[in-house]
Amino acid sequence: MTNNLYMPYQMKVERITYEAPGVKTFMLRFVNEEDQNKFDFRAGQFGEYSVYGVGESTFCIASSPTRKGYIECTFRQTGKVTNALSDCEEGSIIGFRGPYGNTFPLDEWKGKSLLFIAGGIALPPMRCVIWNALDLRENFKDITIIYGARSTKDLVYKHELQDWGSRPDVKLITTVDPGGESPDWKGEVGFVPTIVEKVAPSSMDTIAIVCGPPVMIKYTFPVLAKLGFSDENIFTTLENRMKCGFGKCGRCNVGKVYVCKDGPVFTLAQLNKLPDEY
Amino acid sequence: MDELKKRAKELLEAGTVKVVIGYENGTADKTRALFAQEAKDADKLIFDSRCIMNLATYLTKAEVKGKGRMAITATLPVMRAIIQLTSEFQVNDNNLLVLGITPESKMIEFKDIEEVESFVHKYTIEIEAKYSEKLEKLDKMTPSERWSFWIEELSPCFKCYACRAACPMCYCHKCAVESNQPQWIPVPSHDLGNLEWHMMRAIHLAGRCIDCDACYNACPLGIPLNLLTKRMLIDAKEHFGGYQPSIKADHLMSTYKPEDKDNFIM
Amino acid sequence: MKSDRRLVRKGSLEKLFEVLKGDNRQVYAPFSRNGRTTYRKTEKFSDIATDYIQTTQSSKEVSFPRTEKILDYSKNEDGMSVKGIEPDQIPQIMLWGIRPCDALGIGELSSIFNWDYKDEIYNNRLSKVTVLGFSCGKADEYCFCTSVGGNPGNTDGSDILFTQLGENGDYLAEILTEKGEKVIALSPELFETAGNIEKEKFLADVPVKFSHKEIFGKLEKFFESDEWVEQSLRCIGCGACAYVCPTCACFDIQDDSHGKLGSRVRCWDSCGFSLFTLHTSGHNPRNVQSARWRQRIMHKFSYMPERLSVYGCTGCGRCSRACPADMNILEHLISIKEAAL
Amino acid sequence: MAEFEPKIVAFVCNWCTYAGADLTGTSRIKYASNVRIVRFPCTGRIDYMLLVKAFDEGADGIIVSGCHPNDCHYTSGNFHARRRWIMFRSLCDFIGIDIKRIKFSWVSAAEGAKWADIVNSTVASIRELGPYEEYQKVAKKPVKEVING
Repeated sequence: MTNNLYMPYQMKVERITYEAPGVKTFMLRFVNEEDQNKFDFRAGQFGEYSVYGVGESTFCIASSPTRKGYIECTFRQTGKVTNALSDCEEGSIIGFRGPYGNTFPLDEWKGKSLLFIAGGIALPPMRCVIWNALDLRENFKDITIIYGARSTKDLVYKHELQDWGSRPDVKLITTVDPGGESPDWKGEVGFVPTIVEKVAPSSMDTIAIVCGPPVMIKYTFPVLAKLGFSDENIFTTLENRMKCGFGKCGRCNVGKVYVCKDGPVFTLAQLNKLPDEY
Repeated sequence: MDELKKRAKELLEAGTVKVVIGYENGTADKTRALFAQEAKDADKLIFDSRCIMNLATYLTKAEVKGKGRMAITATLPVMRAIIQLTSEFQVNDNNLLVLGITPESKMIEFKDIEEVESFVHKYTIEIEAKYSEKLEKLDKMTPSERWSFWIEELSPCFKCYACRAACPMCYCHKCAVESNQPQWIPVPSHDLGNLEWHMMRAIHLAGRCIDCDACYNACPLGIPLNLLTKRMLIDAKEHFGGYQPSIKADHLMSTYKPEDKDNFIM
Repeated sequence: MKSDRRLVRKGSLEKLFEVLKGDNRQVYAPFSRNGRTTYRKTEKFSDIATDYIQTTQSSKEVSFPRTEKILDYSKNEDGMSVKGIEPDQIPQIMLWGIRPCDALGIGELSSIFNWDYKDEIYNNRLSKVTVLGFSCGKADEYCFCTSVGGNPGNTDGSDILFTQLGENGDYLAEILTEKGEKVIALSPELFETAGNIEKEKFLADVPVKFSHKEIFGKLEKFFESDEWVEQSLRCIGCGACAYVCPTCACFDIQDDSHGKLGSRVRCWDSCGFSLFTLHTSGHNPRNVQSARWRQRIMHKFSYMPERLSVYGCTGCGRCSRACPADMNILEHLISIKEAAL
Repeated sequence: MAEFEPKIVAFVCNWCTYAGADLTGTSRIKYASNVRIVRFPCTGRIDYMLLVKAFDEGADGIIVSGCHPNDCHYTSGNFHARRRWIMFRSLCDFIGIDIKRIKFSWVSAAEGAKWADIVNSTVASIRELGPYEEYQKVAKKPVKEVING
């Protein structure tokens, strides 16, 4: 069929990076060059990754759209499909369909400062935007990244954190939950909302992008409000359960919204209008 | 059933229970579950021969349990289910008052679960004649004929799981059919998926099914899936000397006798 | 297109059925078994069930099967070969004997599959279906098509609509589309010219129970109501309502594997199941039955009208008839209409 | 056409039958190579669904084997298993699964010769029954095109 929405691109797992216990990053290349040439995406979008015979699983595209020719995804081994993905080796063929969903409006953010706040395994959706912004560094003023995880070993993208930390044009603050620090840990110790409060980034002309577990998000929003961020300037991505990715299967429906179509990127102002079903 | 209404009203007024689970008139000529939470609701309570849904299925439902202490209108199958659920630690009998309905349609209020049990034990579970006939007919078929019969009968099944939802014994929060590591049973509804689902359900009910036909009554497509559980019931009787739900006795399938049948083992 | 009206003799129906069967076409018609009526491929006219107000199961399976292959894969030495299903694998279907509410449901279902991305698998199947509707001469207490934009003689969605002119009477055939005309062309002699027939007096009387404003307007402000909890206490959380519904479209995607071969399939799912929205993390956005029941009603009567400009309900009453716990959707809608805010 | 070679899956317990099968080998007793052995800690661990899955995946016959009564490493695992087999056999028979294709046996660690006999006799009887096409027809035709019912 010419237009089978469910037909994945065949992707070759080119490189596997071990990020943290149970967390891996796959660098995927299109098996067919044609597919690669017509493929295009924007920061914030996601896809359905599949292992044939096992099933499909939804996660964001973790690489930046400015880096052409490949995509990356980072996942934690938790369910049936992520377990099977985890068993894949370099050279394995997996399926990918996408990109789906809306995007972070980077064009509208031109000339502003960006504040990224992420927790745990939620850095991947943000990594895409971070690299996208860094590759277009001249478009933005200050870039601040606050990233926390349960413990030092749970921090993902360790090399990139080093890279960002050493860049003069990025302010990186990493933190781990109390008790999660190693003896040589040089970053902060404390929960993300507390650290945000401590760092107190300016809300002046700044967009905050928040991604993390529900409880982190819940306690971070009020801190941002206190710092003077308006609901329209706070962005997050929702991670509802999805199957199709294009607004049919009904799973990610929250109120009038399909997270897969109208999201996954929402401003806090938009979230406030949704029923609490995400 | 004025007696039932009166008692339910008293219980609710006195605050002895927070909810009385019973039957009310439903749509068309159907009856359905009523959750009386105020004395005035008790007027809607009814009982007659149309009241066949097994209300015990609600005893494990979080939203109902959460209301507080419950009273339940219990026919014999409901009482059996309560005994079985109690023995499986799914029902807290301190939290439950049983308003029994005898086969003669008389109400008896039971003091405690032991009383319910001794009442239940006055009656053995008998397979109705119309079902024994069907079972006999199937027994006379060759295995291949039975295979075709079941593949055909199960083919309309679209896996809505109404059988499971209506069954008081199916209370697992996550059913084996939903566990996917490993994927025991194919999720889609097709011949294999349907067959394995119904086999699995039947075997998980072996020695637990109290023969209330709730699964069959619930099936929107009228699949005679209670024949499977009835077969299990008959076999339990034949091989292990019968089955009667009991609070204290060992569960049929989690115990054994050294002298269990051995003649099929090489 | 202005409908062409013809008369079909009662005795000619069987002849028409025989004509339809031929030539790479399958006829799907109501079939009774175990006291329930479902649609299935029918070879004999005498197998068609006639004694039903509404079939137990809807006919949505002609375009949205319960289990449907979306691709085949095979692992081999060179890697992986993956093939989608081809349109020519889809048969031509003559859908015989559906009620106007079901025919109306086709449009509602289609709007879900086409509101944004166009689902070609669905559209391909539907393009091969010819809908032969039969008006309702009888209705029961579950029917409420007139409250959601339908009526017992509604022509929307049918290619030909037959209306029986009284019990044992002949049929008025309204030819509504090109597909319908193609059916006539198969056997024009069966379609006689019709005089001035007033079909309305042969139709069932289905009183209007609520208006759009009374439900849609109300639901907008009704999300937090306690009514949902009360209504859903009885619900046992099965998927019977969704699976018999002509417009419920929720689905799951699963892989069916046998060694190195397998298929990816799309199969029905229901928002009423407790695991439907469960995240792998264990978080469940709709973790109680009342939230799931609310989703069902809100989706059909609030979200769909707003997003897709159609209801997700045709008033066929099947969900209520099929419900093992007697959750009656009409009754619940009326109590929503009457509830204080 | 090549002669039909039955595919047999054997579910055996670790302590008796697996050791017995080992003994068959070390005793250099030859037996049919049609069997694929799956080792379990105990027959009590062998879920019904595993047997059904074996048929799904193309087995023509199944052997389930463990310690003799009273010999169970865990005291009573085999007694529990036996009770379940009784019910499972009966259900299979009722559904129309050919129970001649499922063999149950007790084989101790010392019964290397018995294991060879059991495999050989099972292979012979399954060979006679032929491939389990009836089951395969259902298992391999998973997706019904369009509607059924």
